[in-house]
Amino acid sequence: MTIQDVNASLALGADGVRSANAGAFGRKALQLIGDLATRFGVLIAFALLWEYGGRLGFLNSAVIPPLSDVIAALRDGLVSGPLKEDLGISLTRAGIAFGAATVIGIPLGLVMGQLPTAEKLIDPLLQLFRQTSALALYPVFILLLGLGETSKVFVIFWASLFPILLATIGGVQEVDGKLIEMARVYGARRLTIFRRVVLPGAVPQIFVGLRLSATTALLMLIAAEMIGANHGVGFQVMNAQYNFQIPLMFASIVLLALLGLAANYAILGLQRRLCRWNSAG
Amino acid sequence: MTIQDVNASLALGADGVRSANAGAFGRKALQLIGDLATRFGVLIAFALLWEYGGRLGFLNSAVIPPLSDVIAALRDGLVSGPLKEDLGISLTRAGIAFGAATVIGIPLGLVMGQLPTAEKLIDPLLQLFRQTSALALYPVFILLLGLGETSKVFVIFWASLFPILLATIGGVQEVDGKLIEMARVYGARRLTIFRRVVLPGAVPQIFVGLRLSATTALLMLIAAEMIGANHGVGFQVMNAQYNFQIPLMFASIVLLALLGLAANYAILGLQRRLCRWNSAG
Amino acid sequence: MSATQAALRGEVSIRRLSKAFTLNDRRLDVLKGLNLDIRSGECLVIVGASGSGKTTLLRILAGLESADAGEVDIDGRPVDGVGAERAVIFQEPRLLPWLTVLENVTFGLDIRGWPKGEAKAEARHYIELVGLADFADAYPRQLSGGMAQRVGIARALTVKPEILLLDEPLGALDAMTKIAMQQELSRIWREEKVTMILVTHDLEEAIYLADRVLVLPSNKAQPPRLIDVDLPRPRERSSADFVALREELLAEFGLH
Amino acid sequence: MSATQAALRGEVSIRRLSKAFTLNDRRLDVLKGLNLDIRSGECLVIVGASGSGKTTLLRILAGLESADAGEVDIDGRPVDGVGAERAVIFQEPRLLPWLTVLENVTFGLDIRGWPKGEAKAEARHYIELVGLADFADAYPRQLSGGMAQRVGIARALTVKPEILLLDEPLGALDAMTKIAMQQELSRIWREEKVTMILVTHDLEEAIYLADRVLVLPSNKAQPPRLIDVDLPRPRERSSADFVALREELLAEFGLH
Amino acid sequence: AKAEEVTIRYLASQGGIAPHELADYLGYYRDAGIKLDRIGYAKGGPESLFALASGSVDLGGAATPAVLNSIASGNDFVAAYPSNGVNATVKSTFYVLDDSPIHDIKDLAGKTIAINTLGAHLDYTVREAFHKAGLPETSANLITVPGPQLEQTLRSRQVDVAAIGYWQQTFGGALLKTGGVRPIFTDQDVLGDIAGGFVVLRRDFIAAHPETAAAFVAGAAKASDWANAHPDEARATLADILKARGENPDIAQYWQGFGLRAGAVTEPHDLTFWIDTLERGGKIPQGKLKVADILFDPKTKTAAK
Ligand SMILES: Nc1ncnc2c1ncn2[C@@H]1O[C@H](COP(=O)(O)OP(=O)(O)OP(=O)(O)O)[C@@H](O)[C@H]1O
Ligand SMILES: Nc1ncnc2c1ncn2[C@@H]1O[C@H](COP(=O)(O)OP(=O)(O)OP(=O)(O)O)[C@@H](O)[C@H]1O
Ligand SMILES: [Mg+2]
Ligand SMILES: [Mg+2]
Repeated sequence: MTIQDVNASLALGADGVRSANAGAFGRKALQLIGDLATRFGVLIAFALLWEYGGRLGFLNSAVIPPLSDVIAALRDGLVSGPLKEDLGISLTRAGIAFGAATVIGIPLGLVMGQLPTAEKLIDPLLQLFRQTSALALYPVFILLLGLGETSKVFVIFWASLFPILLATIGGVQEVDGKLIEMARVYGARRLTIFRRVVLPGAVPQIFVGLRLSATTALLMLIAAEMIGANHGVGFQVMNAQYNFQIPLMFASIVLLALLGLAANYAILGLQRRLCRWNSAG
Repeated sequence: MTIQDVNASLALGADGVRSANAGAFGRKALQLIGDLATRFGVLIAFALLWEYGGRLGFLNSAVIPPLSDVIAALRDGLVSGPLKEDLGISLTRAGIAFGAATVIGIPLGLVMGQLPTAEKLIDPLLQLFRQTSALALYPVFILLLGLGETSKVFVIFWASLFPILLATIGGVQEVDGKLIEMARVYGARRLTIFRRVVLPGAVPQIFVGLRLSATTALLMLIAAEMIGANHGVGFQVMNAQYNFQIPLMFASIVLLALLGLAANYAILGLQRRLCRWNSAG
Repeated sequence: MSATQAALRGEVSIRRLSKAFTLNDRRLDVLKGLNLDIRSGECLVIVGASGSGKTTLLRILAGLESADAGEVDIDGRPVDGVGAERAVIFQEPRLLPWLTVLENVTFGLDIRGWPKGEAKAEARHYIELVGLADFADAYPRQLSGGMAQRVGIARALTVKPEILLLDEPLGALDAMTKIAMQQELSRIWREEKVTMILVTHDLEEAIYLADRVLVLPSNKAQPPRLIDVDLPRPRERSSADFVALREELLAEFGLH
Repeated sequence: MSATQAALRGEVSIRRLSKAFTLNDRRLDVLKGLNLDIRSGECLVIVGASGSGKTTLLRILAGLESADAGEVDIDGRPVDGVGAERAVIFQEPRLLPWLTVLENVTFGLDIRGWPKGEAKAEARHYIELVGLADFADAYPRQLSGGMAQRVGIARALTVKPEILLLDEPLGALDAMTKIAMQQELSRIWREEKVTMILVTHDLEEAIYLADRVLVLPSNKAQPPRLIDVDLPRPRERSSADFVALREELLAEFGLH
Repeated sequence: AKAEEVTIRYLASQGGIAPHELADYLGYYRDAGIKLDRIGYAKGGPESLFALASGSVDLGGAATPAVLNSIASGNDFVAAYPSNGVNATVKSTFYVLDDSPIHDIKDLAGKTIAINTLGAHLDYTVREAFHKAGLPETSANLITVPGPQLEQTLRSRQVDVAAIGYWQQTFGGALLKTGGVRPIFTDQDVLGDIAGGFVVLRRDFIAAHPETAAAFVAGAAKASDWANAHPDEARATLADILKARGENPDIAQYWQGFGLRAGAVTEPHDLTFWIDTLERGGKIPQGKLKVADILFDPKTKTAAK
């Protein structure tokens, strides 16, 4: 038996070193360009199709005006038209509703995901309500909440609650039971387990719920602002439609979509920040 | 040092045995009753509130007729009235749309969750579309798809696609990377990894998406059947409202809610069957 | 022999303990009428073949699993669920992936309401003791298997329980680190007068640490066996008595 | 020494292999200019302190991790990702929780396109070999730690790779089961002429199985060491040569 | 010669009919070879305009400003005949609760008025009313409330005034039946007799079937005249039609008529009022729309252009 120094036992050739870092910078730049191209390529293609679809005869531009007209209407609407004011009003409504859905949905979901009794108690009613369109229940909402901001915010809240709630319950039930056991043997009470194990463990799913919910909140603006409103981006969509002001209608739709996109990426960004442990170093 | 037989080393008293099984049957029966009470108690309380709310003056029964009237309208509608036919038509529409959303959403979500390039390519467009209300896009749908079944089914499909898609992507990204690594070293190709590791691992989240999506499909019936329709439960909701048939309107709403509830529990049941490994023996 | 004096901390009394699992309609007896008294401050080591029920027994003692029949009393009170006087080191590290090593180790102290600063100082002490001072800010996924296991040990030690339940705590460690950790465990056990119940597959480790060794049989028709280890401490692994006892234990396992 | 002849199966050549991790802006050298040739059909055992880079080296050989610099060639071709000629037994069992033991063990064969019936028969053979015949229909969460580990071993053995990479495969097993499994591994290695690269903390296991032992240092300024084990096979654990070599290895670790 | 057979697909609206539907029911189109095919319902006129643009239907109908906007945005539509309007019997009424402090237009300043669409008929009725009373046009707070909820919101005092459009007579009838409300003013007080909405055809459809188009308009005009002359029979007929469609026939009792002049003729004012209003508001370019270009002339069986 012999003990030997591994490296010394070999005749080394310098050529054996793989040049892993050569050209790294150039490659990175190329990669970035490719990245942007894939990320926005389809989007740009879509925009071009829209813009030129009418001119090339694919689309009826009396009903779907070219993108440039829509952008012009959007700019006008935001600079001097109704959309400037509408934007603030709608964001407030959607924001309050989404905030309430978050503040109620996450804790409720955590409780329902953890306590079978609570779930059994609330679930049937919740499931029943979840199945009920806010659109259909307008008369009821107006009766109970009036025509003012409350009913609009509530309609939005109602629809955006369920994605958060269901995702949170799902996330909680997916949390590794072994970690909960660990916390229990260290004497953690229910609330501490929630806060320190269940909540962080369910975070990725909760964020899926938040993203669905934020979208829902913005989409529900249209339904919520169909009644008793005279302002709001959602109101503009329907009102412009009724009056056949098509560029303004599309401008409002695009504005809502952009808001949704912004919310989506903002929430994704927040998630990345919160879940740094998942990707750090 | 001595080796001893543990049990023999102790003087045993028969009273040491804890009677863990005593009264097990009685306890089980009680438990079942309690279970049903918690599960349906809140629901029954809600029904009573509805029924007697009008008579006791809480509710305006011109706007919200008592539950018994609604149930009567529902029975009439289903036995001899329009709802019998409507039910079949609406179920077909929602079913096709939900089926398509499932068939497209799950594979697309699996791909997007796994392949960063695919996600980068499709995500921005999808996110943009997701933010766009089917309600607002009706003109576009009518223009591109006509007034027939296609546009109705497409509106429902559109709205129910995203919950499945997002939940699947979320579920896929949550799948334990260690298991995927394991499959890779066994030579599994992408498709096999999808099928055998990613898909089963994402199943719980996919089911959350399916449940959200089934609800959405039924809720979207109202919006989809608002325009250019002659039949359907969603059509009845709005039609009855315009025709002062308030009990019929609520009957249609209740019918939709019950359908949603049924879909929800059917999907939950399917999930339990599929995920038996999680709770077996 | 069973104690009701409250003065005794960390005394465990097990009476006719039975536990079976159902596995595809097959009944699987894991523990069958086990009787055992563990003295306050004793070090009991449990050995036995894979699947012989060591983890199950530990989980019942921890209050994580309920027995089918029989009683477990701790300091005269029947065990009902988990308790702050017990701490467990699981067979897997069970670290919270979103916390750093330092945060994971303070976890138990946080729950006991220690002030942040003191908890950190205490945690750092034990992190150093398990040789991970350089990795206090690392996340679990950045650790090797043995490092993660040591974090789990540090976490359990911080809370200074009356009874420490350890399930193969040193299984993933190299010989040298393992010996160092055995010495540490022995020292802590002696100084803190904690009752230690430890599962291991390493018979040397068993003899090094144990007052008594409980051998769980695979075949439940056989009774469990208890082996007294009355060697003087500190124990010398190469001493004749040590080696002889090791041979005896191996024989108990059907080896040699 | 590097081979380009296709005839050689399972030959590994490692040249100037380096790997570092970044940990909170700190650079952590794990492998530094490692050179090593592993012969076809050799059994190389890797030992080293916790955190010394054993798992990292194994992962690079498996193609799961890419090196920062240097080359790994297998049978003359540079390693680029995973390959069907290699199988890995991970430090954790990594069983699919939704499959039974039998289904988990057939996993590798399913992927290789074996007909269902044959795959099952083959899997049952290995399940029996690791002593789990009674548990073929159990789900992973119904297994003990050591049982799960044995399922992972059975799964890797079914696919009969050219190179078998094992990361502490017997760490969670009791002494008797462990010895039985070592004998099985040794027999399979001999009969199938597989190249075996095994990480272990058990020096006795290292000497029992190894042609050569690679000792990875914790301090990366020191070079890794290779120790030839030229004892005749089958090896006798109590033979004088065996015990002497064990002492030598312990000394290498700074013990005794 | 036997007239060519033409099927005209259209969308109905719930609880009401247009003159051509009545004409069809009365059999006025049988000899003209016109078959009406109701392929569904539209909730609101613009949807039928979208359907018309997409070719899913052959006629649409909407309030005048929506029709003008649709033509201005490039749809090659032609206003065929006015489908409804305001006159001495048919008109939009602004109601308040009996105990309301509001008694005339001047009292409306600062109050909340529920109407069904902003930027359309009722909106401009209110502006015009304020203008005539010497108040700023935007003195009141207008909010949108769909027809079915108008009564509910008024009675629960969530709005001060509910405007029941002349096309929403069922809601007005139901409101009056319950009672406890009184009218403040009507659009007829403010605007006089005026057409409110038009039936619209595609120009290429008219070019392909000029005879059919003329017969279609003539039949609708005849039906309108018949309804003006026989309001009770007309209500009974409406009930029959609604029943046949599976709707609630009871609401026919609230119906008052189409509100059209004799022969359903269009006065230039019907369109110019709106062209001027929209041009003033910058919604359509100055001079882009001329009445002659967009209105079907039954004599020449075309619209100019
Ligand atoms: N993803 C990672 N990020 C940062 N550091 C890492 C990562 N993976 C491993 N390391 C570090 O690399 C070093 C070697 O880890 P490795 O898992 O190879 O050790 P090991 O020799 O297998 O140890 P053990 O015997 O404890 O399993 C450790 O210090 C570990 O902290
Ligand atoms: N949840 C469960 N359902 C069914 N059987 C179980 C369950 N948990 C454990 N078992 C069975 O109980 C037996 C004892 O398991 P246990 O984990 O106590 O073994 P162990 O002695 O700790 O083994 P190891 O040394 O391998 O960790 C095993 O046969 C196992 O299959
Ligand atoms: Mg165990
Ligand atoms: Mg390792």
